[in-house]
Amino acid sequence: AEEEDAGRSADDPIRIAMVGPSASNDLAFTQSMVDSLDRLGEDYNIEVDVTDGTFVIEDAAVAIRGYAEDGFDIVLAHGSQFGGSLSEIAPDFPDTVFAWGTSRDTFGLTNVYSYSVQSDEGGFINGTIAAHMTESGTIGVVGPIEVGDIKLYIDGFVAGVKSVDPSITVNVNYIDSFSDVALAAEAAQAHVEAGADVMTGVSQMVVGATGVAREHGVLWFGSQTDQVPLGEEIVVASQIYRWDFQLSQIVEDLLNDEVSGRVITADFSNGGLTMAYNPGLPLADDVQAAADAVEAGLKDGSLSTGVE
Amino acid sequence: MSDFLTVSVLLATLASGIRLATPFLLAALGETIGQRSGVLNLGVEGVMLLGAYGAYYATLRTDSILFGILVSLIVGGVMGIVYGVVTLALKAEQGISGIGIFIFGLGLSDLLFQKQVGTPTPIDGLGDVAVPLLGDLPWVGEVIFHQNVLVYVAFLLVPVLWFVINRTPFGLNVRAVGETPEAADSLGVSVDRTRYITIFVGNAMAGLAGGALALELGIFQQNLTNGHGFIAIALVYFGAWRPSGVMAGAMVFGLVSATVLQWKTLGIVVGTTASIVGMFPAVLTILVLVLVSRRTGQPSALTRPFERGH
Amino acid sequence: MLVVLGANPLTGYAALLDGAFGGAKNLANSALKAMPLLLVGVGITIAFRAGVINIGGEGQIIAGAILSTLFVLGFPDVPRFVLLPLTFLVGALGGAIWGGMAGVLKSYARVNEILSTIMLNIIAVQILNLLLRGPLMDPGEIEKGSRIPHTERLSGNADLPILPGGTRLHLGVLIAVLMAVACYFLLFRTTQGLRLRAVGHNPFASRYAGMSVKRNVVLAFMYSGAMCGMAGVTLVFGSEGHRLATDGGATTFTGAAGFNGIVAALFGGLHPLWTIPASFLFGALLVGANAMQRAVQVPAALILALNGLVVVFVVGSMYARARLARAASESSDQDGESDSRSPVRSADPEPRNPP
Amino acid sequence: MGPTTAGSPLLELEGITKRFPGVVANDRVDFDVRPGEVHTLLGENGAGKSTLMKILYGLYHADEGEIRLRGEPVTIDSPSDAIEQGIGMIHQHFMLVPTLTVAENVALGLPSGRRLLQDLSPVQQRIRELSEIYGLQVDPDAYIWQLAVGERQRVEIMKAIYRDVSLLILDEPTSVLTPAEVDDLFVTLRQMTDGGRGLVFISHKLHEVMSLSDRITVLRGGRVTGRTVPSETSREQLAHMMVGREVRLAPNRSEADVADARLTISALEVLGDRGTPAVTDFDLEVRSGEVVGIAGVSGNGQRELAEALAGLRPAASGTVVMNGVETTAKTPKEIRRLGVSYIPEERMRDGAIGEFSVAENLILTSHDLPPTSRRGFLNFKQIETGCSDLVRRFTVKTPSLETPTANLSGGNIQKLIIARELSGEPEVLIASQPTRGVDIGAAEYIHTVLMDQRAGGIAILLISEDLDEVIGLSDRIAVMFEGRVMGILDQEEATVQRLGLLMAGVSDGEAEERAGRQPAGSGPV
Ligand SMILES: Nc1ncnc2c1ncn2[C@@H]1O[C@H](COP(=O)(O)OP(=O)(O)OP(=O)(O)O)[C@@H](O)[C@H]1O
Ligand SMILES: Nc1ncnc2c1ncn2[C@@H]1O[C@H](COP(=O)(O)OP(=O)(O)OP(=O)(O)O)[C@@H](O)[C@H]1O
Ligand SMILES: [Mg+2]
Ligand SMILES: [Mg+2]
Repeated sequence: AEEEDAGRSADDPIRIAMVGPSASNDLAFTQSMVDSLDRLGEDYNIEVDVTDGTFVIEDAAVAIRGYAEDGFDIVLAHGSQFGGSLSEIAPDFPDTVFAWGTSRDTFGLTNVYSYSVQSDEGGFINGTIAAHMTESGTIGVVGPIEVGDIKLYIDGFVAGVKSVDPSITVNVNYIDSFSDVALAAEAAQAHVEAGADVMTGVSQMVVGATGVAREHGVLWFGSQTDQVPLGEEIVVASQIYRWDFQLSQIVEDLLNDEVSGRVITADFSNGGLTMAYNPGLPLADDVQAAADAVEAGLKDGSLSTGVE
Repeated sequence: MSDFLTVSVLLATLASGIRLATPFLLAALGETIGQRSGVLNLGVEGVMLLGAYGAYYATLRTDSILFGILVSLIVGGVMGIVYGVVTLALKAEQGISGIGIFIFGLGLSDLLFQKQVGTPTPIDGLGDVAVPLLGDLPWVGEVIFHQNVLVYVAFLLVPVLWFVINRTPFGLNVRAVGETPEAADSLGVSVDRTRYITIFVGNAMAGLAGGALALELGIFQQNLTNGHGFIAIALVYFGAWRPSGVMAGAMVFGLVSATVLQWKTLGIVVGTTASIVGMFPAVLTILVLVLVSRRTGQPSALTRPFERGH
Repeated sequence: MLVVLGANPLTGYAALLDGAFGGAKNLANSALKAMPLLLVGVGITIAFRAGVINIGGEGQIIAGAILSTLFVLGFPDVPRFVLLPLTFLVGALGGAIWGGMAGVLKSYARVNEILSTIMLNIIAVQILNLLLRGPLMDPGEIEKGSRIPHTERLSGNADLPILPGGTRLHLGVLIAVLMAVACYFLLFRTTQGLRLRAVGHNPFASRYAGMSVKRNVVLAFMYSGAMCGMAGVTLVFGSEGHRLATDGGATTFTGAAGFNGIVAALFGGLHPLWTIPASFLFGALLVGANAMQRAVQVPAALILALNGLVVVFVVGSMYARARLARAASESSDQDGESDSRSPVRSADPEPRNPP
Repeated sequence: MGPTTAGSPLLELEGITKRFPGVVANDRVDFDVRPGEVHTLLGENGAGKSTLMKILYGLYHADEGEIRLRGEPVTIDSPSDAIEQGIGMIHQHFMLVPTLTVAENVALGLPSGRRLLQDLSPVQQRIRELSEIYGLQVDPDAYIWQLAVGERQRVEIMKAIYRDVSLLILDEPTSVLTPAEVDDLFVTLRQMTDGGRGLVFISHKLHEVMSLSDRITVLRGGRVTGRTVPSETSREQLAHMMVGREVRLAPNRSEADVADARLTISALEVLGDRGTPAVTDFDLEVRSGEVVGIAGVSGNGQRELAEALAGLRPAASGTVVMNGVETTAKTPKEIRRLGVSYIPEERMRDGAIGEFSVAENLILTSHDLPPTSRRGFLNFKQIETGCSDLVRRFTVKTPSLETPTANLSGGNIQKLIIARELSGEPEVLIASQPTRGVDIGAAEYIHTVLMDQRAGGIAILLISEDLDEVIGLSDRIAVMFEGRVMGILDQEEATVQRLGLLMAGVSDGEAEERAGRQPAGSGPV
């Protein structure tokens, strides 16, 4: 059936299209996928087309359908909010491979992959380190909206902190926006005033919070991409989403003509998630050791974050 | 958490409120002077965004905050000239062209940011400065009189603007032009020149308001202002076109936002209640507009283009 | 502008034209994009003609979408030919209520409608987010724990039927055009329309003639809101996802149609019929811009910036046009009593050439 | 009144031409003013008087012609140029900022003594001095909105005197004044000419023109059609010069054929915009076939009275019965349905919609009644025939029924409104200032129509500041002062003098006491 597959020969590049909700360089969710596609290109002969900034779901849907009609091999609907549209579009294009996330739902379709991340694991590691580094005993979390991988990360983070010292206060503040930088800054300010000397946060709005953190010398933990650019002097560690882990599996399926929709979850044990430490802010040896121990435990299954 | 009523939390909220009120105040004062001369500028939000981007980008490239502030003023002023030409020379409907300026500012600031900067790169924002003497007060001084310099500028502009409007010949012209432009014109006061100046100054202040926001946050991003500009316009109505009233309104909004954030941080409001709290400023604005609808002080010529001989 | 941004303008414009007009598929996409703009634009036109400025399209779209969604969630099994018209009615009602609030505030509490509609937009967005994160959230999402803020897939009986022709065009497009024609009749052929226009041009004379200005202002907002509410219906029931969704931010699902509709209305010279081609052109511009974005990697924000310029330019040029028109027409004794009205409001009711 | 001053003219306008789209407002007009004289410009509506003066004041640009001041050619591009040249202008409408004080209004546009600081005390001082010298009572600290119309007019004069103008233009300054105030104004104006200033005076009131002018120039259709001096002409002759034909200054009145009461106002109280009573304790009855005039200086509650009768303004207390129905709680529409019609005072504001076509304005009050409307839709065929008929019957001069009403002349707009208001065959007509600002020819026609309606049995309440009109048309005249009826006179006993005193708030009794002490020469001709 390889020959029938839209006439693509082995030499032709695999055409991958991606639709992302925010800017390709947002230092967060969308950028993590763009970076991953770059890494994927090192191993496979691919051609990539990106439509970013489609925060309006219907615009994304039109782009998704457009890519499918244009004959792309793989269409990535990078955003859990796109699932509703994808479930309606995918059945119309049985020969196109769709992937979306973060999610664990393929709508029972064989041409739909969904990808998710066990982001509570990185949260747990970050939380463990944070618990060791706080002196005030108060930690602040600036979250956007309480959904999906974000909620997982923050819950994991809180669990990580509590695993070290249950008496540490973790103030969690969901500001209800992925993008409101000003609100994020003010939330961070409130955390600082509540005594926080360590903070974390997710999504593109955190740039507001990291500004406040820098001003007050508050340490920062990131997720999704390496957030060192937001403050070399405060960013301690970041959990990194390596979507190329999931992407490469989908590409392999395609190349081997074994496409069958399934859920692919990235975690530390399969290498879909990794930690990045700021070389400019090396951890104390004992703290690094504790972090490494947690990572190892998560990898070999001897440790669980306890987050649902 | 039970400690949300402690003195330190209240003071922190107050300080936060003052800080949050600053961009509102700067923009609303700028809008006030424009409206006193009879020009409604609904594009404040767009001008704020351009000012914010200008300040951010200039500071990013030169590392000079002062230069950033200057750029935000200039960017605002240039938009003022544009708006002046559109509404004064072309006599465009002010309500709609203001919305056009808003959309333009929203798009252009985002476009420039994506093209020129891309990845959000933080800059060193405005540091806090203690007011001599007052800053040394125990408790209060620590919290309230340690603010960035634009906060002081904004609050100082309140009496300055009052003085200019009520005690200078230029202010007399502004009041006359906003009320009865024909009368001012018949006495040789140039209606257009007066309005060009107020629009220029008003927009420069809107630009500065955006700059204050960007420099306080040390960052720029798409739609940074997120509705500040529109609330600033409502504040002019709230304040009955008087600087002191506008200041009171800005403080109310600053404090409400600060309190909401404080409550969220302390976990007093969670989840979906947050949406209810999120609509609070808008509901408050409408209530305020209902209460001040006596319109005392609204310049009679507001939104009315002036054409000699008509 | 493209050159400044370092992109090849020819490639860019070629992509834009092709993306907007190249082939049935792209034309259909343009028409689909134009559909809510047309409905909103017609709504805005009614308000303008009645002398009020409705910036509240966004909120009214959302109100219409919410109410119609609630309705379909409540009565999913009603047969399609009954459910569809009722859904539109309910959506129109939702928009009318939301718009009517601005009208009531203006008429009975003298609240500036520009400000109240902007605030009502914010409130509508928050209510939408509240509902989608709370009671209206897809039970499936809650079960899976992913908690995406959207409803379940709405009843297939309320799907807007796809028109024959092999494109994505659906009934909503036809309804939008129909509404534009209906509003033309409303404004220029009915007694109610005469009252709306009378109040818009001269509330004093209208009062003297026995019309209730307050009532007509409220009505204008309700008609205007009803159109926007119907735009909300088309956006929900004609969407790919067939559900009500939000991104959690201020843009929700509307794609700023509430604002872009104003541009379309101005583009159409505030005449319901001219708003039809104007919205189509504008929809095509938006669709083509997405294609251009892909072809030469220019941020979509460019379109927003251009939109702003278009608004400013169109409004600005109205004065010039009004002047030309005045110069052309035989003008005699104005008795020094004609006051200077804003050019937009004194736009003449006859069709004019689209720019 | 001295003879015309010899010597070189202060001002010379030569060959001034000004075209507006479709009209030549001024056609090669020559005009001059000598120091110390009052030169009157006379002409029907739209003759180009205001235009000529606006050119002189820099508000318009002349297309052709030359302006010379004291023999020197000058260009005047803006009011500031005019002010610099020592020209002042009192406009047809007040040019005052209501929210500012008198002193601020006077100081507006003048350089401040303390440069960047506004110092009003020298201004206030000087205003007091000038008040003294010219007998102009104004309080420098009062806000304009607090002032009555007469006082506002004094502020306008004060602005000119303060700037020490050598040439003052007065465009219909008397239209809002009581006869007594007019007398006072003329005293002040004479004082100004005695100081060597030149005055241009514009008025539609021929007796004023006769009493104040040194010279008179008549404009018609933008052209100078006559020059004369008061001693060599009469009011009738002036009217003829203005209109170009014989004009009947007094309308023909038949014997009144009065029947039952159609409009009864009892103990009516109405609040003004500021919440203070504008109409108090007002009683009046108008019967079928009768015209009752309400004389008074504007601002004495006439507007509020008319609005209350129309249902546009709530009555604070009292009753109004129209056609047997109590109407104080009724809406404007309900009142109209009782057979009541209005000719509103401000024609472009309240009477017609400028942007609407002639036809649309003609159906404005009946658009939702059959046969104009059919089940909510407009019946265009019926509208076409009905409106053509009205336009013909009331001789409304319009290019077509589709013409925007704003393009019509003032007199024709007024005819249009009257056509509409009478088309419903009302039983009560409330006419406010039906001929204000309307030229003599159109006014004559309107008067005839009103008299016809009276003969047809309508009850007419005529509110007018034009005493000649009130006396000429009314069967009975009520004088309104500060919201009350100062007195009601029968037509035969009404004279300008008696009415004028009542209008000034002097009751008949007081008036007789004063009769002997009237200042000489102040009585209208
Ligand atoms: N010496 C003076 N010089 C100039 N203007 C004066 C002077 N004295 C009074 N005024 C006028 O009086 C008014 C000042 O009133 P007031 O001090 O109540 O200000 P305001 O307009 O109420 O402003 P706000 O209440 O916002 O402070 C102004 O109109 C001002 O121009
Ligand atoms: N701005 C304008 N645009 C077009 N036409 C104008 C304008 N101003 C005046 N006109 C026309 O010029 C002519 C002269 O008008 P003007 O106002 O000078 O008359 P007037 O003699 O002052 O009349 P009135 O007695 O009513 O004051 C009229 O036909 C008028 O319609
Ligand atoms: Mg005060
Ligand atoms: Mg005139």
